[in-house]
Amino acid sequence: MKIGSRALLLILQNAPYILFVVLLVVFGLMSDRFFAIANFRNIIIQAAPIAILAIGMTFVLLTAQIDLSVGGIMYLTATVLALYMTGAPWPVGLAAVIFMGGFIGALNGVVVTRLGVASFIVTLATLFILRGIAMYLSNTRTLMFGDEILTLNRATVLGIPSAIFAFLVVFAVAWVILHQTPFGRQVYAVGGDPEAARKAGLPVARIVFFCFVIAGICAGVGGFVSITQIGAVGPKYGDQIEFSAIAAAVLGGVSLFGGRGSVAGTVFGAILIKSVQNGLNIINADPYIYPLVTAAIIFLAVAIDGLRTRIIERLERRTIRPVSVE
Amino acid sequence: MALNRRDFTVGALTGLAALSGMTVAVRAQGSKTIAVLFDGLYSEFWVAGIQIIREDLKKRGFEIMEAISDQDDNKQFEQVRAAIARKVDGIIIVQTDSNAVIPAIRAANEADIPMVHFNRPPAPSDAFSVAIQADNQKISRDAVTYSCEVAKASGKKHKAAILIGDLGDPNAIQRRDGFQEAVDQYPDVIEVVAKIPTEWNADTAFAGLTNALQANPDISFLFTSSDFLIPQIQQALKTADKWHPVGNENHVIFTGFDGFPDAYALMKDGYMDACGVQNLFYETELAIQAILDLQEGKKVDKLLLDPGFAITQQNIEEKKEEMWGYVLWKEKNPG
Amino acid sequence: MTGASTPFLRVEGVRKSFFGVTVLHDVSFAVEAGKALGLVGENGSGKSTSMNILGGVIQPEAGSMFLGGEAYAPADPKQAAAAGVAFIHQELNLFHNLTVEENLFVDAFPRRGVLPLIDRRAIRASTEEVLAEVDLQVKPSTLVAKLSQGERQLVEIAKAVSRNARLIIFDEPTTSLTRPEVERLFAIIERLKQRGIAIIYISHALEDVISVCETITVLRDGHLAGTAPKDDLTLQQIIAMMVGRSIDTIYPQRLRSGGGDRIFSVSGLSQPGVAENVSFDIRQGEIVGLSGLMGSGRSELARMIFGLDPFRRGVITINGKPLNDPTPRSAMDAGIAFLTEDRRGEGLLMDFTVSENTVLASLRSVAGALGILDKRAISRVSLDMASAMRLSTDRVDDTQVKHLSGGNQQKVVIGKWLRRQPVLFILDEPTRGIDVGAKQEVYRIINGLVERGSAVLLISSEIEELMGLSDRILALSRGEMVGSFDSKPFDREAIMAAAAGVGKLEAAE
Amino acid sequence: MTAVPPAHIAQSAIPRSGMGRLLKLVLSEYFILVLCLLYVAGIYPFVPEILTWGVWSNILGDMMPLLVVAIGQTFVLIVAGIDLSITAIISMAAVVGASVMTGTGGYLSGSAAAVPIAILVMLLVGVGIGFINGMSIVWLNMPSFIVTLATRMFFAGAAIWFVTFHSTSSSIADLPRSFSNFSTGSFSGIPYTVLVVGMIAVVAHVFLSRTRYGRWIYAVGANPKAARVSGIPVERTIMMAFLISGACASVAAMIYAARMQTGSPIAGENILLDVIGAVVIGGTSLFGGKGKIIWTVFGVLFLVILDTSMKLLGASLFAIYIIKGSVILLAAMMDTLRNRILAER
Repeated sequence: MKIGSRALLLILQNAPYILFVVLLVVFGLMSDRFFAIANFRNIIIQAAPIAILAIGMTFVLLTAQIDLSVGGIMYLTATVLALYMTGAPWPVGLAAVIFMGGFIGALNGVVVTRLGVASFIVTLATLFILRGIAMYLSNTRTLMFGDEILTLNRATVLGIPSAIFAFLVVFAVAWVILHQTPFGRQVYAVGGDPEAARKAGLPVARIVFFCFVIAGICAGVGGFVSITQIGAVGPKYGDQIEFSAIAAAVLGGVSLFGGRGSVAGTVFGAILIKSVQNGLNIINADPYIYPLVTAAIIFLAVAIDGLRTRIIERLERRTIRPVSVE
Repeated sequence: MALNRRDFTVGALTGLAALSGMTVAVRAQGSKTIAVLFDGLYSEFWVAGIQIIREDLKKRGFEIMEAISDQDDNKQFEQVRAAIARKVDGIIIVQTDSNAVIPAIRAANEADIPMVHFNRPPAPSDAFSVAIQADNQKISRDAVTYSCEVAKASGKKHKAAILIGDLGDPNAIQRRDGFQEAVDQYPDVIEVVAKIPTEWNADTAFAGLTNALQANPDISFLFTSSDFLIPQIQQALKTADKWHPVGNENHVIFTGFDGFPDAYALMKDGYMDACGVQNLFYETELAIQAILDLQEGKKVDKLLLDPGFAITQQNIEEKKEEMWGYVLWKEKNPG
Repeated sequence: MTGASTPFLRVEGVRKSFFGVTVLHDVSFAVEAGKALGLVGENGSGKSTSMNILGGVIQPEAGSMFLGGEAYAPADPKQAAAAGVAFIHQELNLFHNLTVEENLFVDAFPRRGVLPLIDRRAIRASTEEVLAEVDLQVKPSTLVAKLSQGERQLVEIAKAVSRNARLIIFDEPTTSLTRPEVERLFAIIERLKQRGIAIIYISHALEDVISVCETITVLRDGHLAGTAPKDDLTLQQIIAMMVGRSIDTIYPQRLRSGGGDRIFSVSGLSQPGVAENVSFDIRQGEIVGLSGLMGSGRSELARMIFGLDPFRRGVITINGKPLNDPTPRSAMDAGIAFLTEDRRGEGLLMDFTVSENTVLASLRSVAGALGILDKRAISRVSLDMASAMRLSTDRVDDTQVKHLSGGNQQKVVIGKWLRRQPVLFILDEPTRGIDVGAKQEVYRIINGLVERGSAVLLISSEIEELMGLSDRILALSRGEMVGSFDSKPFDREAIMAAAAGVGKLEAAE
Repeated sequence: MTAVPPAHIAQSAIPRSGMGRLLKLVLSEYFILVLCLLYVAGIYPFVPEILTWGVWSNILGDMMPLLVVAIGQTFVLIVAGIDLSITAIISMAAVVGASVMTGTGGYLSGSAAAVPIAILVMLLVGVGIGFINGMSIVWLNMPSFIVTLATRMFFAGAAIWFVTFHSTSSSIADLPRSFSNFSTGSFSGIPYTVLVVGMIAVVAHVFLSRTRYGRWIYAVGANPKAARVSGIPVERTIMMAFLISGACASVAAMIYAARMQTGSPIAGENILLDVIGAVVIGGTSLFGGKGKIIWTVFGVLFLVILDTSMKLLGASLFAIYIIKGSVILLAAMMDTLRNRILAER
């Protein structure tokens, strides 16, 4: 019995990956175009903005907080870029977006950590404020970007498409921060057990604050990568994207209760979501079933995760005496 | 701690007062007011539309009460009731759903306030209002039919893709149906291989088109349900090395809809073959005239039709002056 | 090593009071480097206050402390840690989602030069070193979540060692360890002593204290009851010093004792890893004490009976009827009440009022048609409860229980269950963390309860309490019933030995 | 430091005896109600219509759908959950109900039983989705945020798809007159919707504050472990909250459908912020265990007054976004502060 549940656990632990493989096979069987290398490159390019956003979200989720304002940050920073920095070279634009995103993230962080207001409601409110400001600035128009931004999409770095390159850089930086710096490990500590973190003398508020800053920066950068692809920013830009980012993180094994998950998982989650969309496009599926399939897959993955934690809890229930193997 | 509390309370109250101040707009007394209720300003068409209406009404000495419903019919119903409570003298409305607007019309009828639908007609009912309509289905059918002829003339078979708008938006549905009617006439020439849902979302559109081009690299016929997706289409086609003007053998036969300035520029440069154009100037003028006539108690037809037209590579020179996008384009690119 | 004349830590005449009540009266003790001091005393005797003072959590009103010859007055826990004082608490302070090495350095990672990067090689090396010192053979990169309880404790000790702790205070370190783990721990402590580290060892398990420590200090009611080398003390003497008075005076006499019908029984209760073939029964009007170290499965047994934890096999019978697959509701309907050991976490809704808590387990009795609650009835029964329990407040409708003292909170929990007139009342550590006066009141209430015919299963870490109240005492060790003692006066040593898992055979006849 | 509140607020309502009483007011549960009055007084010079009967009957009418959803959400928040799927429940219930009773091709087109059965079906849709939510949370151990996010995506999409089988346009119209009467008709001067939602509010209030099931809900939200030990069926209680939320959302769907005389798959798509905002403004905690129906009523009232005044002013969409966001943020900050002060006392 015990061995059985261990095996089950192993399956459940890798369930998102199994799910991914199953999906690949299904789409592959339905269209031979799906398995082309170029298509996987497509998927990753398309997943890049959402993956970058979700990486930032991962930091916030790891500390058991949530950031619903990322779509607003993305919209506002891109709008400012389109309105006031059309002539600037792209590195300047990117720097501006990073700065603005970080600044807005810092505002979220201050309200959450200093005033102690629940991050859910803070970021829900700032989401609307930010979208409102962006609409005000743009007068709700769709703004176009010039060639400076548009050509970036087709540019490559070391033979890698720029979107993938940007995404790899963000991923690598986030991975190093989370796994190789004191701050990153403390993020896990704070999320895993805030009370113990406080007792250990960790600066809990400061750590949470910086996670919001990082989420803001990632939202800015994700938005930037996105505009190189779509070349315009309008009132629907980044709408509801916070939910996709959270879904990507959760699909990749990040817990909404903090302390568990990794950026690698998150990236996987983002790619999974985009693969579904890509696969449905490729097999020319009925447009109406897109949200249904996506929702079902998110639901399934999270249900499996719930089952998994339940089994882990059962296996790790404190034992007093040796368990005889039956 | 005590000081903090007090500071905070004072700060909060001050902030609240400041907020209530923000909503304040100066209101002149005595003039007539027209409510202009749009459901969103998601594309240049609507932005240009509301601006033309706004300026025209101001010129005529009206005051304007503007509201955007953000595609929420219930909210728009509430906005209509607020307008009625403010005793406006007329309502120009763009609803989201043709059925859901009927109670709003009834409410306006009861309050004896004339109501005009700009660009989207309501579903048939016993309530009275005047609708200005562009025939989306016909216009898109005409434009796509031209493109189909082009395709036929090429002597080759073409694989086609359509970018569909939000499935909850009747305009999107009508344009899709117009497209379908047109291509159905050319079963030997056109095979529709990709119906790409965009949810009126640029990002989704870009990804969808890229994926469709991946699945069917030989797509050579494209229709977009709105010109506002042009930047994304351009990006996707460029990436797939399919962005070439008419005459190039890799040219994708491209049909647009709306008649944006961008669309004119593309037609001028030969990237777009045809575009279904709504006559925005004509529609705004019809709308304002209808409101004025109704106020004076004149009889106005329930439906005022903007026939619209398809602008094509063939007729571009003779028709461009009627294309609102061209006029805006000309303002931006004088000379 | 330093000579006996210069102790490493010296505490002199420390006094502390809360809200005008002095909880520590001029307490003094000392530890030498490389030696261990056992600190024993009942709950509320002042052990934890002393430790909080040592750890800088609170500051004394009078007295002085010296560490390594210098004056020592930590203003906060950080200063205490910096001075080389480390605590190994019962509740370990580890992050389960981090690795062993990360836990050792979580608040002060060594960096690679000026870069904000963790010097993995450095922490790996020093972690391996300290792990070897505490004899823990796991990889430094192992997640703490994957370690056993005993291994986690060794990680905590390794952490203290890696911080160059000079004084390590162990607070009930063996409660959740298996016996081999305990032996291993003692070996480590021995090794720490050899390194010249001073140890303070706090435990209820007196045998452990005797085997680990050179000197033993006994506290009682905030006073120093005595200090002596362990060789000069017998177990009995220590206990006598701890209790300081005869049991009879604390534990009120009951008019009627035991001997009704057999009203409750458990037979063959088993759950892998938790309990093995546990059987016992309780009579009407009887108090059965359940003795065992913490981690022996006492609480788990109670939770299984009450339907909070699952069990694989076994039959529970109450009032002659079997209780199959119990849930808290079905157990309650059968007449079982359960006072949990975690009063704040499971016993009460801390933000809610006294009356809201009082009726929480018996809402049906104050509800009319459609489940509508009778507010006046709620106030009335809560007031009745308050006066029966001699609660400190009668403003039951608007006093939140979090504003009550521990003793009064416990009375609310008991009162809440008494409203159901339980057939069997399971009391898990009913007097933990409450003062002596409140304890006596709780004892009085328990006696009243059995006099009215209820049966009681009493779980307690305090053997004196068990002996003073119970008609019969059962000993549990590692999930097995290892002894039953039914003759008063009880043989304390035999009970303790049984509970400690030694002399199992002799005790279990 | 001297406190100088903005002039028009200071003069109109705050007693002169100073900070003590102000603090007491801030701490009282009627604070939001007072804020409503202050706001109306402040906005009056700019929109005098705000004090007309017509506007107030609009405010009352506009409150009803929002209020009924917010009541459901209050239950869910008190058990420390969250229900993001309410908007999808509204859409789904509206289109399914409409498909039953519509005059053009409805399942029961023309039948006398059409309306009652449609109402029943709408309730079933709400309760059914609520059941899926509750089941996933209780049995599958999933966090409510992600469960309801997934069901929201799913049923929002499903509602749009559903319409394509029943209508050539994007919504289902031609609902029976007897159904749309629900939004237009009234009983001795009180509109049916106000009557129904008012009754739901009273029942919900009594249920929460006066019945033992209400106590279950609070106890489970405050401390599920302690609730379980006290014999409260924790799983059933959580399930109950989500069922109630689903049922309330389907009542909102009825109001919307009757009001618009249309079953629209995008009905109520945008009200999530309003609903959660209103409940939180009222003072219900996102962390469970705390909340009242009356607070939610105040919160909804405040948001609708704010909304109405902005409509009357013709404020643009971005102004509405900014102001609403700011007000919700401020309210949440004030609530946090209020709790901190209360905890210190």
